[in-house]
Amino acid sequence: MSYLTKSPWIIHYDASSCNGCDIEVLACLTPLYDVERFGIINTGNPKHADIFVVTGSVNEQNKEVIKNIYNQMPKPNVVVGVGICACSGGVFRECYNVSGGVGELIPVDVYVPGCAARPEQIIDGIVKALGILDKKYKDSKKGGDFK
Amino acid sequence: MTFEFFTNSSFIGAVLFILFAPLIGGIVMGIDRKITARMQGRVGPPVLQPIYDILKLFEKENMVVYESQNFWILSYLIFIVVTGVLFFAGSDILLVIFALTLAHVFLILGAYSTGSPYAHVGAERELIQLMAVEPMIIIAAVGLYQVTNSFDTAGIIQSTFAPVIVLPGIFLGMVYILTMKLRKSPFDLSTSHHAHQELVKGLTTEFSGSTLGMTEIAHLYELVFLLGFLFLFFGTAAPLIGIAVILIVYFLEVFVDNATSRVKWQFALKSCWIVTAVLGVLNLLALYLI
Amino acid sequence: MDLLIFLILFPLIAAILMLLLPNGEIRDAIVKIAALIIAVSSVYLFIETFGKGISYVTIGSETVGMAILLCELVVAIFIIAISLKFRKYIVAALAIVQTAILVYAEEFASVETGFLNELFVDEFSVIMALIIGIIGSLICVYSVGYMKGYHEKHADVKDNRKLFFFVMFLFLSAMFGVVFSNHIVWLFFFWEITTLCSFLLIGYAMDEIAWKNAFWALLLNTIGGVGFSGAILFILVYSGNGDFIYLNNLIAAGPVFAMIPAALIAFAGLTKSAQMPFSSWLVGAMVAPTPVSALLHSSTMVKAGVYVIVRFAPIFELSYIGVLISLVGGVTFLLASAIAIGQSNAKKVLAYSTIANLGLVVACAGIGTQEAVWAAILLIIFHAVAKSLLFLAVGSVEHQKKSRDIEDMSGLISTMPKVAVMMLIGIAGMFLAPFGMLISKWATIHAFVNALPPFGMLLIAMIAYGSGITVFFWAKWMGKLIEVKKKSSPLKKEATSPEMFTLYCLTGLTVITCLLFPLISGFMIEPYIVEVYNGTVSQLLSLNNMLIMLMMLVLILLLPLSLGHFSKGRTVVGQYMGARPGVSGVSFAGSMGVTKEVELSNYYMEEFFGEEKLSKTGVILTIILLIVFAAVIILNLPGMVM
Amino acid sequence: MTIEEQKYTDIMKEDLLKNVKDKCESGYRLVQIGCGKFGDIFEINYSFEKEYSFENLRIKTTEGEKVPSISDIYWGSFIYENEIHDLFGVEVTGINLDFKGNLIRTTVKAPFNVKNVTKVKPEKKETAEKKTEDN
Amino acid sequence: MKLFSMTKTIFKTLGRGPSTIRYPKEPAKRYEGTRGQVEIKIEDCIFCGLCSMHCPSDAITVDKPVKIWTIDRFRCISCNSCVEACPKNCLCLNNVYHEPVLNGPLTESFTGSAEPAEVSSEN
Amino acid sequence: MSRRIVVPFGPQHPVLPEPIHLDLVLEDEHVIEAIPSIGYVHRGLEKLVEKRDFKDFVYIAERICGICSFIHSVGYCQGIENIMDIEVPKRAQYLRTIWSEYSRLHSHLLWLGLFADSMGFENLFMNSWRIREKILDAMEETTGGRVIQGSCKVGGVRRDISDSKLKDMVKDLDILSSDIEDLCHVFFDDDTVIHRTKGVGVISKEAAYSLGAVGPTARGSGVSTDIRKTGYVAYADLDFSPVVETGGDCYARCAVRARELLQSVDIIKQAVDAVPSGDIDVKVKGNPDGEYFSRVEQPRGECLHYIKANGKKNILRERVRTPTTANIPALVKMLGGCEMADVPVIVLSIDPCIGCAER
Repeated sequence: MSYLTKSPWIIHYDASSCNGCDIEVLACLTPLYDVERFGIINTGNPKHADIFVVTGSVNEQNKEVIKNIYNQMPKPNVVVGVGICACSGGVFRECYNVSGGVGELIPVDVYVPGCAARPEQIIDGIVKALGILDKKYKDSKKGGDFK
Repeated sequence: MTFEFFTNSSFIGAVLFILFAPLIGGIVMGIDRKITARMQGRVGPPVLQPIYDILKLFEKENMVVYESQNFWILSYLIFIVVTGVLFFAGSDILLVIFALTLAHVFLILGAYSTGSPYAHVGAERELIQLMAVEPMIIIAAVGLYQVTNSFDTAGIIQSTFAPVIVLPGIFLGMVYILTMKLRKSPFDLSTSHHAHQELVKGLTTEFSGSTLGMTEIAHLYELVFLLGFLFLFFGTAAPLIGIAVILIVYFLEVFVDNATSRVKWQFALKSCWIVTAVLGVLNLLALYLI
Repeated sequence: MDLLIFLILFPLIAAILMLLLPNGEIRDAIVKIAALIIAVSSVYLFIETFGKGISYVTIGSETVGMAILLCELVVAIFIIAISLKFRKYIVAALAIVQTAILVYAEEFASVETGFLNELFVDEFSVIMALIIGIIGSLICVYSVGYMKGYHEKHADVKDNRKLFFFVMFLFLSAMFGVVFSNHIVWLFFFWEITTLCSFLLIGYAMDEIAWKNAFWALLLNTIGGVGFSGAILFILVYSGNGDFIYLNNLIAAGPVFAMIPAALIAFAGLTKSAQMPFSSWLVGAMVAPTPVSALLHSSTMVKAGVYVIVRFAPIFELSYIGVLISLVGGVTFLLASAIAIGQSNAKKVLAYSTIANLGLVVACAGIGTQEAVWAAILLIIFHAVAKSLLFLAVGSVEHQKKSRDIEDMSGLISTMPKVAVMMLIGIAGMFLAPFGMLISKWATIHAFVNALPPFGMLLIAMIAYGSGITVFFWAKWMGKLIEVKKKSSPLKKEATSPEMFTLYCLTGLTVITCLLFPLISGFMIEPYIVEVYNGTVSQLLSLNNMLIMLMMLVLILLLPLSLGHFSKGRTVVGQYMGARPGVSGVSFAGSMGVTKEVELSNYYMEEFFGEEKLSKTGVILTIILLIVFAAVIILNLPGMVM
Repeated sequence: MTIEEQKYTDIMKEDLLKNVKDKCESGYRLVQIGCGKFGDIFEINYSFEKEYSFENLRIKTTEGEKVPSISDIYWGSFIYENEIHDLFGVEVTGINLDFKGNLIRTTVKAPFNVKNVTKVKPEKKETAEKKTEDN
Repeated sequence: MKLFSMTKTIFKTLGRGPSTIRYPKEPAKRYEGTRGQVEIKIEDCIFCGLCSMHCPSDAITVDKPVKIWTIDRFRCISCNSCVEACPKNCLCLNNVYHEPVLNGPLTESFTGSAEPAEVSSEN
Repeated sequence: MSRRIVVPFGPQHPVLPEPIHLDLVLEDEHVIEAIPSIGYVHRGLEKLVEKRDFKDFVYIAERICGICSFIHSVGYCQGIENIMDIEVPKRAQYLRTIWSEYSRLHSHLLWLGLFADSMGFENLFMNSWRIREKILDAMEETTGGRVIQGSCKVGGVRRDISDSKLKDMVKDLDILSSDIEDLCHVFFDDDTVIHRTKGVGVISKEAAYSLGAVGPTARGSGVSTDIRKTGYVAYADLDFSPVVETGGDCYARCAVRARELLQSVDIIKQAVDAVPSGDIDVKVKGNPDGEYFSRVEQPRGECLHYIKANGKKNILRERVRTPTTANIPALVKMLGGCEMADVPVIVLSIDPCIGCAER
């Protein structure tokens, strides 16, 4: 196990969700769920983060923002899409300003469905992401490069 | 009490510091985080979490804005270690302080060199903090000299009675400063342990991977150094009381961290200087009356 | 010791030559040669006198004495005339008073003064001579390149380079005179010449603001001059002993007699070294071309002021007058540093930091203990080297960037890497650990701790706060230099070759003086102190600490090697911009659809460190101190006058 | 349970500023400005409230016509006026803080002015394509 | 004390101990009425398509001729609309949420026949 | 030479739970200019009325925002009901009231937490959210959803709460209110909190009124406006008066919300006492025809749903004017001349809900 799995720092961005999933992501940090048990810190700074938690769907305006955040995250990193909006655009999928789930823009490693996704679900999602993080790290060790 | 840099005892002190300070600092920080979590009604991370964090950072890709930023941070780390080494080897305390300032200037320059707005504001704030704490530390050093007649830490620590008895004001002032040095609320202006800060991560915004890891290690070294500095006020005359008081002080710092919001820089600067003047300078002047 | 006379006369000859030569390469070459000769001869002086202690030179000619007195009068008349012409009646009045006192003292002194040992040289003089000879002449070389560009850029300023170089060399001559004079009237003569030179150089641009500042400088310096002539009056008229007109005798006489003249001369020193409340002239003098600032107002001329105070330092040891002088210095140090925070004009920052550092020297000199004098001399050396480097570097940057504002130096490391690195070294020299100034500060703290209680602690408090403040304004400047928003290719030619040559030399000197400082301390300062304090000198800086500082310095010099390691294998990604879309470099998509660019400026915190408020406080505080100072002198007077 | 009374006053566009000024002077606060497109007509409601009495001024305008801004009277109206401009393409003249179409940036320009811009259900084909991509 | 008015709360919290649910070790907190996922008793389904019509996010597709009822879990907002619309009461909302998955889309199809519900998850 | 620092603040920024961006122009740390801009989360869901029939649109309406979710659905349903002249059963009205107040509790606690966090008071954040979880538990137990309740529908509510459960809820609230009081005490009295909030982002009563500020933002400036006073749902039967503070600064706005917590608890108690028995919904027949401005008081202030329909299944136009939109002009005014450190505090002090504002 790499140490990445022991101290995954997350960055959270609200793409264009209804806030429901956002506050649930935040709720994960608070006493009842306390993800710091797993060493998770919400850094809020892409350059420190290992896990990118996106809520909400992608539209023309935040496309660049999401890409910027993703590009500024040092490898290895994983992306967790939280909520059905991040998965597929959800209930707003047909709105004129929504272009769909996050997966269309950046590679998403874990999808957490739900509207709104519950904190336990999000924890599950992040735990799942840790495995991928570990794998990515090991691959990069083998490959000698972060891919 | 003259101090020889190349004696056995000072050499041992230095080596012990280099080897064990990160570990001790990490555990202290881990306990700190655990207590903080408990105060917030949470379980909190494992005690070794700070060490995991650092080890993780070295597993990450190193992402920079300009390559030169790593140079400044490496210098920062090295000079924090030099500070500690000088301190634990029993060297002149003023030199220790200057080395500490130098190290911090390197950190600040590292932040400046990235040209990022957040790091820039963080650097400015860190400078303000540096300016706020510097007087107290120098006064503390002079106070210790007045009591023990030695500028060498080796001499100070062997004082026949605990300096804190006649330097209560300076000790309290140092405790006040410590909050700022440890970047704890209410003085976590330039960068903060937790994210929700107006400056994102302030000073360290543009550092990632091993660069950030180096600043974290430096932070651990500094923590141990600062606690050591507080110990000087007790010295070998009252070591157990010293350790007990330091533990209490540290708990208090954690408590204060939890019981206050972040203040603005104006207040931080003003309050530090006033505390320095009232507790530090008056204590120094009072030494003549005794 | 004809060398002393040579050092005084040679620059004078060079100066006159300058008046005759037209602008052009011949003159430039001669400037360089003259500068070289001055530098070499000052080094030669050092070698010659090395380890010899104090030695005297007798000219013994009454004519020379009379000539000097006459010249003195000519200078006074010139000052009076030009003041009247510009309707600066106060300056004229002061000059008249000063001359009158001097003439009265000379004519009506009840004692005979011989002409013997008019010049002398000891380690302290040699140190000063080295500073003047090397740094001063380097600045002259720099001026060759600088002034050419200056006139290309300031078409409105009349090209008066003939006069410029004349005054520059005249100035060097006068400075040598100041540091070699043993006869106080001579000292005063050279002293007045430096005043005059500074007046001419500050007014070089000959526009309104230049004249205004020049006269302001003249005014404050003549106030000091009055004090100085008062000292001469006291020695000659009241002492009843003509021997005391010689510096060595006066100092040897000890505080009982020398206190009052020493205090009066120190007062003059305070004006010349731009201590509060007189500091404003130095700030105003920054209108002059940069080499002038470097020569007169950082490395040498103001050093004349502190030179005399440090000379008299043993007199002040553990006396209240000394404490008062120290406090004036301490207050100046603290407040001038604080004011520097609020400045963005590089030369103003340098000016205030000069005032502050001189304040520290004055504070040390006022304390007057062995350690304090040791610290003071160290401060003089390190300050001179680093500060002139900074001034000249700013001058070169000013030529390229058309601005002397620190904000405009943003990212200088990318556009003018060489100058920027040298500037960084200069700044580091001013406040960072293993570099010179910090060693001096260390010594200063050690010295203050043992000063007259409880004032020592007050001074400690001032230096404690002051050093925090110094860190702030220097570090933010350094930050500005290395803060690269967007990489750009460096300029091909950062400055003219004489400028670069000077900068290289001074950078080298900054580093070398730090590396050699144990030697400087051991072979030049300590012997002087032994001599002055008649006895053994205590261990001032333990060998261990020296070693540690040297190791730190070496470490700093080695660390840049790591840059090689860091320059590869890193992923380069732009700055964090709140993840704004459209990020390229440092521009970002702003509100209302406008693309904006990140601007980064330093903090100036004017609500805390406003220039006006703080200088007012400083002036009031120091005037109160000076009133007390005057009161102490007057109270002492009855007992002294025999 | 109380049902709020609905008061509308239809006014001419030219009288808008005068009427709004009256409202302002008699101490009403601006609740909202809302637009709707019904047929070819844009209906703009200016809602005001004073002591829980809720009133509306309504103007009608058509494509291409300009509507004066009331931001000189109610400083805060810029947010609604910019929104109307961005979503309906109604040109509002003289806004104090004119975002120039950058308050709400949309993929489709003036989406509410366009018929049926909500995306149609994704075609089966498209889904199939996506599937192959994902695999 | 006005400066540390948080003191009481802090010590209360310290005394009470953490209120954290140690989730993966402890089971998640659920209520009976928690809206989880839609479940179908496919054998009762008459493929009328009402649920599909009332689904606000078009998560449900009903293919009457081949008797396939499909739900896209990435679209379902667990609103209960379909359950209410169902004339045969063959739909219900359980209180278990769906596991996070590694790839999408996540559709589940149920074929109506004599056999028990066949669940197939396809990517 | 200017001494300006230009900082791009947001859209991604740790203190901002939602994307809004500000271009901050600073001198030292004084804000010279701050232009807010939104537009990152615009979805255009108002347009979805063309796709969804008026009954299903309630699911969209409550997803305008995950925090104010329930009250949005109340506002929407109320609009439709009033157009169609549907008499909603009394019990349903009371349940709506209770859930509305629960939403307010949860929203205010959430906000108090975020507000504390914006000034670096982590412990207060954690404690606020710890209490909030209890509110959410009650919500989840009664409605089935933690944040998106989904229990309001055109014609009534979809779930009933048993009387015994109502009693339990009141009991829980009693325990909770002592915790809440402790919490409020910190917001009211703590020196460091006062240092960060008093005199920060001041907006006068007149300015707040003329800028059209709503909710706690207006009430913090002394404007006594509370749409609940119009007596929608069951508020007409309940006794309460708007919480008004006169400071006009962040402290006042914070105090309004803190005091509203206790007020909400009180309203819930009153409502539970008065809740009548009976049906919880009526059958809705036909389609709406007409228009209505439906106003409800959200935690953030007055929210307006304008509905226009022409007798078809799909309504013509649904316009939502959310409180955040109304408060943005006030925010622009507040930001001028503050300190950089105040920016997050001020931005949060209007309780921005960008998801709402942009729909």
